[in-house]
Amino acid sequence: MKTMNFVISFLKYSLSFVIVLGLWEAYARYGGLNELFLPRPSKIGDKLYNLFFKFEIIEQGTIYWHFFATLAQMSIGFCYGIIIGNTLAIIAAFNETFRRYIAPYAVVFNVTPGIAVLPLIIAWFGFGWESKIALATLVCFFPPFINTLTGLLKKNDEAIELFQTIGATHSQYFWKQQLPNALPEIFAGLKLAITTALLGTIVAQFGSATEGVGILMQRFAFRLDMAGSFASLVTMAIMGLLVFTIAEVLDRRIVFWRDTKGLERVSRKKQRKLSSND
Amino acid sequence: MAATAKKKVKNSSFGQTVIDGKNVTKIFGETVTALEGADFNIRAGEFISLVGPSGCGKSTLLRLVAGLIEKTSGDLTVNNEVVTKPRTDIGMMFQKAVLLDWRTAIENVLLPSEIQHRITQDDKNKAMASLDLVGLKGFEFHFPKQLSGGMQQRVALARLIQTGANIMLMDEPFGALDEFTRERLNIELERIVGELKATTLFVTHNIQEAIFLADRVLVMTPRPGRIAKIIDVDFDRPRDISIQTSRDFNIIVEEVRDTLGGH
Amino acid sequence: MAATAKKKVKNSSFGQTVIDGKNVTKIFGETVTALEGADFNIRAGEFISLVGPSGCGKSTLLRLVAGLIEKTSGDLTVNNEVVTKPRTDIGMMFQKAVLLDWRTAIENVLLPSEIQHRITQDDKNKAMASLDLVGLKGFEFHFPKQLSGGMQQRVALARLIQTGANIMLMDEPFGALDEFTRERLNIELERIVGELKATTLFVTHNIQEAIFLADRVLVMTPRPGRIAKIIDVDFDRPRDISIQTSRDFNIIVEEVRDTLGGH
Amino acid sequence: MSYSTTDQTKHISIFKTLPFHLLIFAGLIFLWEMVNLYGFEDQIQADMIAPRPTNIVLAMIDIFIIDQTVWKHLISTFQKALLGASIGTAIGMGLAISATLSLTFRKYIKPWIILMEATPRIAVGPIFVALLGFGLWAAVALAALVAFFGPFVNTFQGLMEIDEEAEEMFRSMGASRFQTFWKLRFASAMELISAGWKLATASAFGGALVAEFIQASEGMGVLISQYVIMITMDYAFAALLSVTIFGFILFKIMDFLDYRLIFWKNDLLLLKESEKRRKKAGVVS
Amino acid sequence: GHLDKITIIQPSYPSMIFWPSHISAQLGFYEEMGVDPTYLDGDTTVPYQAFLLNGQADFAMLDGPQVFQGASAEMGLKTVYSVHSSAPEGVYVSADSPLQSVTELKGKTVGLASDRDLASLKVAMAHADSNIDGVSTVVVGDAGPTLANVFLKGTAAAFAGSISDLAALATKGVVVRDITPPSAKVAPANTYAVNGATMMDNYDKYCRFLKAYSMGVHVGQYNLDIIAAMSKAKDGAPHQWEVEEVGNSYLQAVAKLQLPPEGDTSYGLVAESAWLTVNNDMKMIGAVDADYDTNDYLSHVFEGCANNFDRAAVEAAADAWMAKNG
Ligand SMILES: Nc1ncnc2c1ncn2[C@@H]1O[C@H](COP(=O)(O)OP(=O)(O)OP(=O)(O)O)[C@@H](O)[C@H]1O
Ligand SMILES: Nc1ncnc2c1ncn2[C@@H]1O[C@H](COP(=O)(O)OP(=O)(O)OP(=O)(O)O)[C@@H](O)[C@H]1O
Ligand SMILES: [Mg+2]
Ligand SMILES: [Mg+2]
Repeated sequence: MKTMNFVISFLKYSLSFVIVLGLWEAYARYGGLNELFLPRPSKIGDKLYNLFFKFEIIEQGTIYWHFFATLAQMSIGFCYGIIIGNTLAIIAAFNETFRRYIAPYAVVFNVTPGIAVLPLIIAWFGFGWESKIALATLVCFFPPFINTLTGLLKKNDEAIELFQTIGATHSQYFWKQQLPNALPEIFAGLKLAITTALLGTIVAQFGSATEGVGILMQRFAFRLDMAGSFASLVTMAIMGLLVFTIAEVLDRRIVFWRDTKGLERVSRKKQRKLSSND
Repeated sequence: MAATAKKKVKNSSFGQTVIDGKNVTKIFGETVTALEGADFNIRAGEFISLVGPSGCGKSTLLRLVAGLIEKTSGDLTVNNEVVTKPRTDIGMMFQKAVLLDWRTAIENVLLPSEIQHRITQDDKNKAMASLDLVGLKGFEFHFPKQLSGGMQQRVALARLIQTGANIMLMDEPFGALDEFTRERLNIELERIVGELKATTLFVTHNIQEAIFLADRVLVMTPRPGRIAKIIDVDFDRPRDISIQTSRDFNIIVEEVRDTLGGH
Repeated sequence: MAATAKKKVKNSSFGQTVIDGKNVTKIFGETVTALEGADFNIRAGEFISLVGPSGCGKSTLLRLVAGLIEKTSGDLTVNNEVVTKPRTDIGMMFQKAVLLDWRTAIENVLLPSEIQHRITQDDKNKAMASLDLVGLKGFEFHFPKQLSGGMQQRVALARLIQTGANIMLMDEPFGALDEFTRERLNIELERIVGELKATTLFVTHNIQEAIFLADRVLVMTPRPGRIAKIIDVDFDRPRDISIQTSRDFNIIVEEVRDTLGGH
Repeated sequence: MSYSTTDQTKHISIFKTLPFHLLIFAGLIFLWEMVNLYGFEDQIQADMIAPRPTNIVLAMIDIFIIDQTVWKHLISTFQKALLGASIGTAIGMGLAISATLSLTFRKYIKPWIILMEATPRIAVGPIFVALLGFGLWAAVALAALVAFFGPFVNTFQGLMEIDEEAEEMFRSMGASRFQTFWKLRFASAMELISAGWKLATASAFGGALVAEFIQASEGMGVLISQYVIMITMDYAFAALLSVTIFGFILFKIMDFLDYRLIFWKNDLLLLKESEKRRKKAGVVS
Repeated sequence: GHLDKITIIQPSYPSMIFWPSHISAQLGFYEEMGVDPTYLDGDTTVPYQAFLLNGQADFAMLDGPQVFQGASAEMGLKTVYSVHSSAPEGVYVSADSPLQSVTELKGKTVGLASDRDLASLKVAMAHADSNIDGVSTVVVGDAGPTLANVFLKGTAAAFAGSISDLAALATKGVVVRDITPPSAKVAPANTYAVNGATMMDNYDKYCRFLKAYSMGVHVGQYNLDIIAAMSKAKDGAPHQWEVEEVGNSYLQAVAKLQLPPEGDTSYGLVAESAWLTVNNDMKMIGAVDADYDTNDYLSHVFEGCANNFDRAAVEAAADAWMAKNG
C-alpha cells in the first residue's frame, strides 16, 4: 500500500518532466532547434548511456573518474569550509570582541564573487586539485559561519536559568543546550554549503583543470559533441541532486525533533532499546 | 481551623529559618525599582505562596533567592549563607516547562543528575518513579512535542523532584493549565511537598490556588514592588478541594483581594 | 436571586432562538470524535459560558458555529439558516489577541470594516468609540508592541465590537491575563454585551468567570466531547464582583465542579 | 560570555567602536604589507601574489580618480546585477506567490525548482549567452537565473508560515483569498521576503560577473581579467576590491531599507511611526 | 551614408593580435567601405560554427581544427580569408631552460593554456618526428600570475598556448623561448569563415568588409611602427597599453602574425597546399580521420575583391595620420 502510494506520487512528479522532454524532442525533430545550441533529449540520453554504461573514455578516464574527481574535490572543500565556518562561528559566539571586530571581514568575503578571485586562487594554490578545493572552501564557508553563529546566539533565557539552577558548567551548557539548540540552523547552513561547494569546484575546473565534470563540458563542446556537452551538464545536475539529497536525509535524521514522524521513530527506538536491556 | 487576618509569627510545626531576606532591594538599570525593602523569612518545610499583580516583582524575588541575579542592597541568606551564585540545593521551576526538545521525557528528568555526575541505574529508577508520581507512567520515552502542555508541565515538575533539592522555587508553574488539570496537580503537589518536606516558594496569579497550597501567603503590590502583607493559612493538611467553598477560605480570599485592591 | 441547580427552559427576558444545534457531531480524520451529539439552543441577547477540561471540544463547537469547520452530522442553524461558511453577522475573538503588528490599534480595529467595504469617516468614528469603550482612549495610534498584554486583548475586543456582529463567539479571550486584570475586563465585558444586546458564546477555563458572566453555563465533558449539563445562573445584572463570595454563587461553583468531577 | 541571561549585544556607540575597527583594519593591512615585503623569496613573486596594500591604494586612486577607468565598468556591472536581481526577484516571488495560492502549481513546480538549485548555474551560463545572443540581456538573464532562488524560497516560506489563528480570524470576518493574501500573508512574510531580496542582490552580482568572464566588452569581470592577463595584480586587486566595497555599500543600503520597511520590529521606529500616523489622522496627543 | 552591419564572432577582441581591425577603424576604412563591424567576444562552450549557421554572426574566426570539424559535420561552412599566416600557438620554455627541442619533453610535464592547446602540442611533436607518448600535460589556464609561476617556479617544463598569453611575462623578467619546430608554425592559423549557403547573397558587403580589413593589413605592412600608435588610440586596444612595456612586448610577439608569408603581396589568401598540410597534421595526431576535399571548406571567391584597393591611397592615408598624430 505504502509503496503503491509512493509509485503513484513518483509517477505524478515524473509526468511534468516527461511532458517537457517530449515537447522538446518533438520540437527538435521537426527542425525547430539548432542542435549545436540545444541537442535533442534522445541524443543527450544516448550519450549519457554511453558514458555511464559503455564506459566511454574521455581523455583521462571514464565518466566515473571525472565524477569521482569532482566529488572528491567538492567534498574536501566542503569539509574545510564547514570546519572553518563553524570554528569561526563558535569563536564569534563566545568572544564578543572577535564577533564585533573580526567577523565582519567574513561578510566582506561573502560579497566578493568567487569567480573574480579564481585567477588569484590558481596563482596561490596551483593548477592541481588544491585550487579547486581552495575555491570550494572559500565560497562555501560563509553559510555555515553565519547560520551556526545565529543558531548559537539564539538564546533562551529560561533555559539558561534552568541550567544555572541545576549548577551546570559552561561546557555542559554548551554541549547539552546551546549546540543541540543550534542544530537546525547548523544543518540549514550545511545544506546551503554543499551546493555552493559544488559550484565552487566547477567554477575552478572551468578556469583550469585536467579532470572533473566541469571540464568535460568544455571538452565535448570543443569537439563539437554537443550531446556530450549537455550530458556533462546533466551529470552535474545529477551530482547536485545527489549531494543535496544526502544533506537532506542527514538533516532529517539528526535534527529529528522537528517533525512528528521523526519524533515517533526515535521515541519508539529508545523504548525498544530499554525493553531489550531489561 | 480558623484563619486569622493578622500578620503573626508562628513557630510551631516548622524548622529553622532557611531563607532570610532583610530589606532586600533590587533596582534594574538605574530607575526600575523591581523590589523595595522586602523583609521575609521562610522556615524549613514551609510552603509560601506569592501573589501580586503583573510586574510587582514576584519573579524578581524568586530569581534573587535562586542566585540568578544580584540584589542591589539588603541582606539575603539561604541556610545562613549569603547568596552569591546559583546553589544546587535550590531547585527551580519556571512558568514555561523549559524542556529540551531533543530529549525524551525521562532524559529531560535525568538532566540535573547528568549535570552533577554520571548517571547511575539509581538515578534512572528515581526518574521513572518521579514520572510515575506526576502521572506520566508510559510516557517516559515521549519527546516534549509529543506531550500536551499539561504533560510538559508535569515533566518539569518531575525534573524538579529529581534535583533532590529541598528548597523549591516555582514561578507560576501551572499558569498554562486549565483549571481542572491545575486542581489535580495542586493536590499532587501538596502531597509531594509534604513527602519531601521541602521548603517551597510558589508564585501564582490564582488566589484560590495560592491559599489552597500555602502555609503563608505573601501579598505583593507594585510600583515599587513591596511585600504588602503576609497572611497565615491554617487549614489542616492534607487538604481537600472542598475547603475552597468554606467560609474561612473565602474570608482569606477577601483579605487578599482587599490588600491587592488597596493599591 | 436564587440559582436553581436544575436544567430549565427560560423564555422570559430573551428573544427568539438564534443558534440552534441538534445532535451536532464532529469527527476529525476518521477516529477523533471531538464533539458528539451536542444539543443546544441559544436565544437572542443571551450570554452562554462554556466550560470543560482541555480537549473536550469547546473550541470545536465554537468553530462549528462560526462556520470555520464543517460538522460531520446533525443540524446546526444560525438565525434559521444552515451554517455552511463564515457569516458576517458573527464575530469571533480568540485566546490570543491576534493583532497585526504593522497596524496601529485603530487600524486593527478597522480591519473588519476594511474587509467588507471601503472605510468611511463613520467607520473611523465608530472605531474611536469602541476603543474608548474598552478604555483605550489615547492609545488609538499605538502599535500592538507598544501595548501591554491586557491592552492588546482589549483592542481585540474593540475589533470584535467593530464587526457590528450581534452574535459574538469568544474562545478563552482572557486566558493569558492575570486574575486582577481579568476581573476588570469581565466587568467591562458584561457592560458592553449588555449595551449591544449581543448574543454571546464564551469559552473559559475559569469557573468563577464562567458563572459571573453567564445567563447559562454549558458544562462539557471529554472523550468524546459532550454537553453534560446546562446550568442557569439567575443573578441580577449588572453584577458586582462581591457576588463571587456569596453562598448562591458557590453552590453553582460546586454544581459545575461536580459535573466535571463526575467524569 | 554567552552563558548568561544578561544581554551581551548591548549597544555601543559607533564612536567608541570606530577607533578599534580602524586599528584592527590598519593592523591587517600592516600585516599584509609585511608579508609582501618579507614573506616571499623575490619581490616579483610577492607583487604578483600578494601585492602591497599601498600599491593597491595607489591603483584605486588611479582607476577611480586619475584615469577613471573603473566607472564605466562598475556602472555596467551594477546595471546587469541590479536588473538581474530585479527580474530574478520578480520571477522568484511570482512563482512563490503562485505556489502559495495554488496547490497544484506547488506540486508540479517543486521538482523543477530543486533541479534548478542543484544544477551548477555557472555551467548554464555559456548556453544562456549563446541562446540570448551577446550583450546586456544574456548577462542580465544569467544574473536573474542565479538570483531567483533566494526570493523564491524566502517568499514561499514566509507566505506559508502564518499564524493559524490570524488566518482563522480573517476567515471569520469573511475575507476573500486575496484580502487574506495582501492584508495578512504578505505583510507577515515581509521580513523573510526582504532577506530574500538581499540574497538575490548578492548572487546577482556573482551571475553578472560570470557572464562578463564569458563574454563582454565592459564590466568589472572584464576589467579584472584584463589586469590579470597583464599581471598588474595591484590593479586587479583594486578592481576586485571596488566590487567588494560597492557590493558592501549596496548591502548596507538594503539593510537600512529593510530596517525602515519592517518598522514594527524596532521600538524606536515604532514610536516615530505611531506619532506620524497620529498626526496624519489629525489627532493631537 | 548607410553602413551595412557586419557581425564577427572571435575571441578576445579588442586585442593587438588583430591589429588590422584597429587600423581600419582608426583610418575610417570600414566607413569608407560602408560597413559597420560589431564584434561578439565570446568565450562560450557553444561552438562558433553554430553562430554562422543560425545567422547571429556573418564571420567567425576559426582555427584549423574547427575548420575540419565543420567539414566533417558537413555544415557547409567556407573559410574565405586567412587572418594569421603563422600560428600564435606554440610550445614555449623559459629562456634559460636547457630544453632545445620538443622531443626533449618526454618524461616531462607541459602546461596547457586550455584543452585545445593539446592539439598544437601534438602537431609540434609530430613535426619533430616524435609523439605525445610519455609527455604529461596539465591545464594551467591563461591567468598571468599562474603562467609566471610556471616559468619562475618551474611548475611545468614547458607551456603550450598562444604567444599572446605570455606577452605580459616579459615585464616580470620572464623571457620565453619558442621551441616549436618552424614547420609547424607555418600554417594558416586563424581564419575568417562564413556560411557557404548564404555567402553569395551577402557577397557585396562581405567583400567590402574584407577589403577594409586588408587595407589595414597593408598599412601595417607598409609601416610597422604605426601599429603601436594606432592600437594605443581609442578605437584600438588601449587597455593593453596601460603598462607600456607590456604593450611593447605584446606587440613584438604578435605584429608579424598578421602579415602574409614572405614575398606574398596579396592578403588573406587561403592556400590549398597549406590546408592540405594542416589536414595531414590533424590526421597524424588523430584529430581528423579523413582527407577532405578543399572545396568542402575553402572558397576563394573573396580573394580578388579583398585585395582590390588602391595601395598608394592607403599609404597616403597612413602617412597623413602619422603626420598628424605621430
Ligand atoms: N531584566 C530586567 N531589566 C529591567 N527591568 C526588569 C527586568 N526584569 C524585570 N524587570 C522589571 O521589574 C519589575 C518586576 O518584574 P517581575 O518580572 O519580577 O514581575 P512579576 O511580578 O514576576 O510579574 P509577572 O506576574 O508579569 O510575571 C517589572 O516592572 C519589570 O518591568
Ligand atoms: N484539526 C484537528 N484535527 C484533528 N483533531 C483535532 C483538530 N482540532 C481539534 N482536534 C481534537 O478534537 C478534540 C477537541 O479539541 P478542541 O480544540 O475543541 O478542545 P477544547 O475543548 O477547545 O480544548 P482546550 O481547552 O485545550 O482549548 C481534541 O481531542 C483535539 O485533539
Ligand atoms: Mg513573573
Ligand atoms: Mg480550545
